[in-house]
Amino acid sequence: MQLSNKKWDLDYFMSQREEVLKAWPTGSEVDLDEAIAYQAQIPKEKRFVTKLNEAIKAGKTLIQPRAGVPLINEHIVLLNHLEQEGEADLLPTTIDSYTRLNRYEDAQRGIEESKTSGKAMLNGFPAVNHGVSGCRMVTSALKAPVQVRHGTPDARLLTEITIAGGFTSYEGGGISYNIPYAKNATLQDTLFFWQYTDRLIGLYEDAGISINREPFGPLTGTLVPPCVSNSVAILEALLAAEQGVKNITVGYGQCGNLIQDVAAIRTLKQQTEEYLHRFGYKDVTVSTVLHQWMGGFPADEAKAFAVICWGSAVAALANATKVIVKTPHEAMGVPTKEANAAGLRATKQVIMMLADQAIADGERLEKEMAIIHEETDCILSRTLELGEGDAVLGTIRAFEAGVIDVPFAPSRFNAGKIMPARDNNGAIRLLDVGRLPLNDKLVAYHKDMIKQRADAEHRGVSFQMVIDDIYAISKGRLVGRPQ
Amino acid sequence: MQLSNKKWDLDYFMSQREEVLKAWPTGSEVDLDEAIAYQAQIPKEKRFVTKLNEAIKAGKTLIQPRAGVPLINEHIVLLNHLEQEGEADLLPTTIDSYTRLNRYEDAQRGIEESKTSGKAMLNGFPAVNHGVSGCRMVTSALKAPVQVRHGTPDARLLTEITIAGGFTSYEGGGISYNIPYAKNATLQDTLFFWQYTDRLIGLYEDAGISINREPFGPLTGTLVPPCVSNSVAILEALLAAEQGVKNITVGYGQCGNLIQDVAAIRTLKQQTEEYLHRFGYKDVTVSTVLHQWMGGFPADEAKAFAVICWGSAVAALANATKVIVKTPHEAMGVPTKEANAAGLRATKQVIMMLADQAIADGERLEKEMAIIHEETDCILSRTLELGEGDAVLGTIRAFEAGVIDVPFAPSRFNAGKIMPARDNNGAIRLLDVGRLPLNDKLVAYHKDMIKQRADAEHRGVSFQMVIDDIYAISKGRLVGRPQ
Amino acid sequence: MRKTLVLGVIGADVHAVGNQILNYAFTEAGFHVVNLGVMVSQEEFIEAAIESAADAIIVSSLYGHGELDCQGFREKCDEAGLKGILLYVGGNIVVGKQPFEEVEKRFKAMGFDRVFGPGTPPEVDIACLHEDLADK
Amino acid sequence: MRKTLVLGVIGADVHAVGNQILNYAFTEAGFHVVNLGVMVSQEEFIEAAIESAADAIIVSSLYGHGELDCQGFREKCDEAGLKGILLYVGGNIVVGKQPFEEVEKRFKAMGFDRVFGPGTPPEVDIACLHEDLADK
Ligand code: B12
Ligand code: B12
Repeated sequence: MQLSNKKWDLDYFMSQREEVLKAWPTGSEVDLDEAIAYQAQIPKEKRFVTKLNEAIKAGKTLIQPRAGVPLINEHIVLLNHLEQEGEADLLPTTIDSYTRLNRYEDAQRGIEESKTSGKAMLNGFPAVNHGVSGCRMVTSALKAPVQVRHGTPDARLLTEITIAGGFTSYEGGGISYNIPYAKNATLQDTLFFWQYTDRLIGLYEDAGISINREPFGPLTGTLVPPCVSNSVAILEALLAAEQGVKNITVGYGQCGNLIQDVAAIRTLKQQTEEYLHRFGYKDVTVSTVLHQWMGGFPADEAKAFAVICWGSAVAALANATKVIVKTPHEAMGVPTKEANAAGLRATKQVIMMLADQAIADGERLEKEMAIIHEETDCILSRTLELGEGDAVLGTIRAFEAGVIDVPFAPSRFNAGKIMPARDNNGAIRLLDVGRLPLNDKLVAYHKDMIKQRADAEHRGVSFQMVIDDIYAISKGRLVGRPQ
Repeated sequence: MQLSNKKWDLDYFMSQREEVLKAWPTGSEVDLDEAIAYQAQIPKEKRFVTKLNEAIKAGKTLIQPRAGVPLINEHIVLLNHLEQEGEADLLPTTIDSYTRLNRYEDAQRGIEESKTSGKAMLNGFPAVNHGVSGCRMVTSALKAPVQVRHGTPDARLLTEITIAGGFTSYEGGGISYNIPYAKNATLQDTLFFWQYTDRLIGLYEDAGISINREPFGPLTGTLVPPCVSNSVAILEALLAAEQGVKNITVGYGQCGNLIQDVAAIRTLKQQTEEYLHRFGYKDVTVSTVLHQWMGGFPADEAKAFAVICWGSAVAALANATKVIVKTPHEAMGVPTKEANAAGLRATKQVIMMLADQAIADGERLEKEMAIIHEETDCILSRTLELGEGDAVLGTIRAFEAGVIDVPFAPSRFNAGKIMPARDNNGAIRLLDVGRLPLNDKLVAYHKDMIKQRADAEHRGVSFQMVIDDIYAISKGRLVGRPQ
Repeated sequence: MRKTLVLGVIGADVHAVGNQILNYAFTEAGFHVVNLGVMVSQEEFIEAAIESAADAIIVSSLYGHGELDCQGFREKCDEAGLKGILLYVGGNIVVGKQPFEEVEKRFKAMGFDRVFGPGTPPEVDIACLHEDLADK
Repeated sequence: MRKTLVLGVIGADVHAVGNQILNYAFTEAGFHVVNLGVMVSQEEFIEAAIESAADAIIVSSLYGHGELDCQGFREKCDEAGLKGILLYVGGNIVVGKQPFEEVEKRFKAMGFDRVFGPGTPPEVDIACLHEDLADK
């Protein structure tokens, strides 16, 4: 089949499916009809979509951690703790890195070594190895709905097993789980793999089971300009919608500048809805998620709390539907459950203190929104042009051409030509626009903003600025200025 | 001498001084000429005024803890720790409660029992008992400038000893260290006592030694409407300036609503300068301080960090000259030095991340500023009217008349007629305006804002709302809504 | 019969907010409250308890000097003829964050019937009062 | 003579930022850097070290699986004829926040010459390299 942004034929899907389920023995546990029946009996209040819709209606911001350990019982204890002691509204199951690369044998080794050593030897929950029944043990043990969070280029089997396993939300996408998470995976492959995932979710939708889907917003988490991450999120929303997904949470990783962050979340929601409508997907519900600072964290726990709390404030002021929470252990390693719960409680306190507040609107915010809107339109219209109207082809060609370009990405298929740095107010701008199709006015704007900062710091524009900015937050500041 | 807002005659001051220095044996250590000479040799960078002026110029926000323990060496170790591990820009010496009430014998008992028990038995540093030499041991041991922070109605001897002891800033005032800190002290007495303090600082100014003075902004720290605390701060600035004080930091305790807090700090600075100019004090430098949340804290340390960090964000966004920092132990008791330093580091991180940012201006902020400005003018013009143009007499009569009224104050001389509660956005409004001389438009505004909240909560306006709001932050929210 | 409580914040302590709330809560709960407010000496507590024939004395201390301020309180009560009167203490009664069990032990040794840690909500005190005063 | 380093992030690890910075910093410091980027297998490290006659192999691991990924690396080097080659490892090399001394011991037992904890700045690695490669 020629890859394009077209809803997969059911028969084609089913034929692919047979192969997918064979990749690991637990695949045989999946029976779609039984899985739909299982999902159908999950109470409404334990479904992601319900919680998100309630939050949108009430103008609330929900809080969600990241968490996953190798063994089932320990994982349940962990999530229980985050629900009880962390006051989490939504729960995750973070998948380990071997599973993300379909290395189920290595994952098995990790499970065994974790059992014998009594230490977690994997950085997440190997859901495929634990199978449908293992997943159901987890999802049924908790009050809050549970989402699969990972970073898997080929997540087909993982989707089958986890959705049959009672998860009601699923993170990822063919771009956002490739470019930041892989080195050699082609976009052709991953877009195809994720069409499968989305088509499967679409089948559940057809059966009346609404599963939330969430493109991974922050990408590499490191100085990603809002226009780049918003463009990717919107494209993935379009691709998911085409396969029948009806409930999408578009995401964004906090940049650090309040006005830019609020502007980014607002335009993200607006433009996602705009593009979905333009392409005829009129019955998709869009919510938003802000990820607390996704770059390098300070090692000191008090300072880490500060980064967490400021991210929470931004989420509340931007009125994001949910916020993904970091922990005071972030710089050190996978957090203990206590550290994870502490991050959640701090977040909850900030969110609640700001629940009834909004940022003062004003010119600066409007201007920032206009800029992100225009930049994103530049990128997306060129992308669609390259794809001759097809978003899938457009995406592939846009990455080839550097029209979409993610800074610091490990992927061979990412141009790596743009160079971001902060302006004098800490907003992320482009020191080098690479081949992003921004119009002259926008290019001049970026240049000017970076120059203003360089002047203020009495130094020339250089790569050293970028390095300084990468280290800045972990060294206790936003803008990496010379000391 | 008839009490009025007139600069004290030098001879009169000197005659009073003789008595004051006799109140406790350490008083005899103070020699004004020697003290001026001692102050004159303190390096510029160890002076409060220098640091504040630099911060104003650079648009920076400095951070300062509260801290004090009974014994000299332990106190030095504590402040050293806060400077090294807490990255404090400015240091405090918090005075114990017996000293604040001139109960130097009880303080002595506290010192002795602290020595024998090895536990701190006083809640601060008994500076009078330690005398000039003890104070100099402290102030000379540190890099940062050190301020006296207390809550002393009659602080005359304490001022003499600590300024001779090398402190370069002094908190308090005849209103702000009476109404929230005393039960039976008359304003006549405390205004008189603080004229003494300010006149003494004025003498140092005459000798070329600039000492910073800081009225205590937050008052009772509990739902104080900005117009009340701003009015008190402005009055105390006027009284201090008349006695020759030239460097004043006006303060404000965070209310919790971002827009109200930023508006309050901005109008505080504007109106303080306005009134100083109007009364002919043209050479006074005004800086501002925001106190992180001064009411009841959450017991959980992660949540306490959240309250601390949100206060830090507000200080940075309001561009306060400094911020007074709370600790994760706040709800429990006097903090360990480690907890104190952790609060500081979290604050520093937020301040630095927001250093180059400002709140988006806009209509809502302007409106809030206009309201506080108008309310404060109402209170101050009636106060001055009552005093027939004299700010001291006006203050006394205004408190008698309930024209100035501090909520939840312990003082018998405070009317206690106003009743504050939050509106639907968390801003502090008046459920009962008592006898505050607000104009009809303002009274209607408060009534309306409280009613909007009551309606949103489907309950009537009542004292229960106030109680709910008092507990709210410690229970994890800003507005105390029914569950 | 309505029970009478003497309420106050001991020593040089001016923390007025909790006191106002306790006053409100105890009154709402049906007690007769003699509220002495803040900065109350041991003598004032005892005098008020005698005058009002109180069933209990509720001492608050927030500012950290509670341990110094409460020394000898039970003995003074005994001397004044208030032998066996119910004595509660609560708030932030010592300096700093100390293990509650140790603090409780020290204050019980001083003769307090019940000792409450930081931030105890009024509901708890009221429940204890009902229990302790039931048989009196 | 300019020393040659082979640099890479081991295993299934895609954390690319630190690698790009180390590459830049080592090059600026005068080393010849063969940067293999992320997701590098033990075999790829060894192959590159042989080809470039490297003086040291600098292994990064950030994602937590470092302990599994590094097992047997020294033995493989020995087998491939890289006996005694300088082996560094650094980053977030184990899962979670563990006492560094224990982690260091485990990795040294695996044959690494130096082990670096989370967030070690490039200056430190460079200083160590100068020291360790001085006499070679
Ligand atoms: C950004 C980031 C990501 C991005 C990475 C984008 C990309 N492709 O580069 C994304 C979001 C994709 C990501 C994914 C994952 N991440 Co991640 N990530 C981070 C984060 C926040 C910052 C890393 C970074 O860029 N730092 C800035 C650079 C400059 O610093 P650095 O990487 O530490 O490198 C410096 C030093 O360590 C040192 N150094 C490095 N190597 C060596 C070697 C030697 C010999 C020496 C001397 C020094 C040295 O020098 C470098 C330059 O200064 C860290 C936490 C943190 N540090 O704050 C987590 C972190 C590394 N990630 C973690 C995890 C678990 C994951 C995931 C498995 C799960 C997840 N959370 O989604 C996946 C893994 C995917 C995979 N297969 O690898 C964990 C690792 C846990 C552990 N070891 O216990 C961390 C610590 C977060 C945490 N506390 O849970 N991550
Ligand atoms: C507001 C406040 C102030 C205001 C008080 C205004 C006023 N006049 O009321 C101001 C700013 C003036 C102030 C001054 C001082 N304060 Co103060 N203050 C606070 C704070 C932040 C909140 C207190 C409050 O109002 N809470 C809300 C009310 C509703 O709760 P509550 O007071 O705890 O009372 C409830 C319960 O404790 C309980 N309860 C109380 N008593 C009893 C008794 C019994 C028997 C029972 C069962 C229950 C019970 O019921 C009450 C109602 O729910 C607390 C810390 C905190 N809790 O977050 C510090 C705190 C009490 N203050 C403290 C200190 C040290 C001081 C000062 C000495 C120094 C300073 N920081 O400036 C001065 C003392 C002045 C003096 N002589 O008393 C310390 C005490 C330290 C300790 N015990 O180790 C605290 C704990 C802060 C800290 N961690 O350092 N303070």
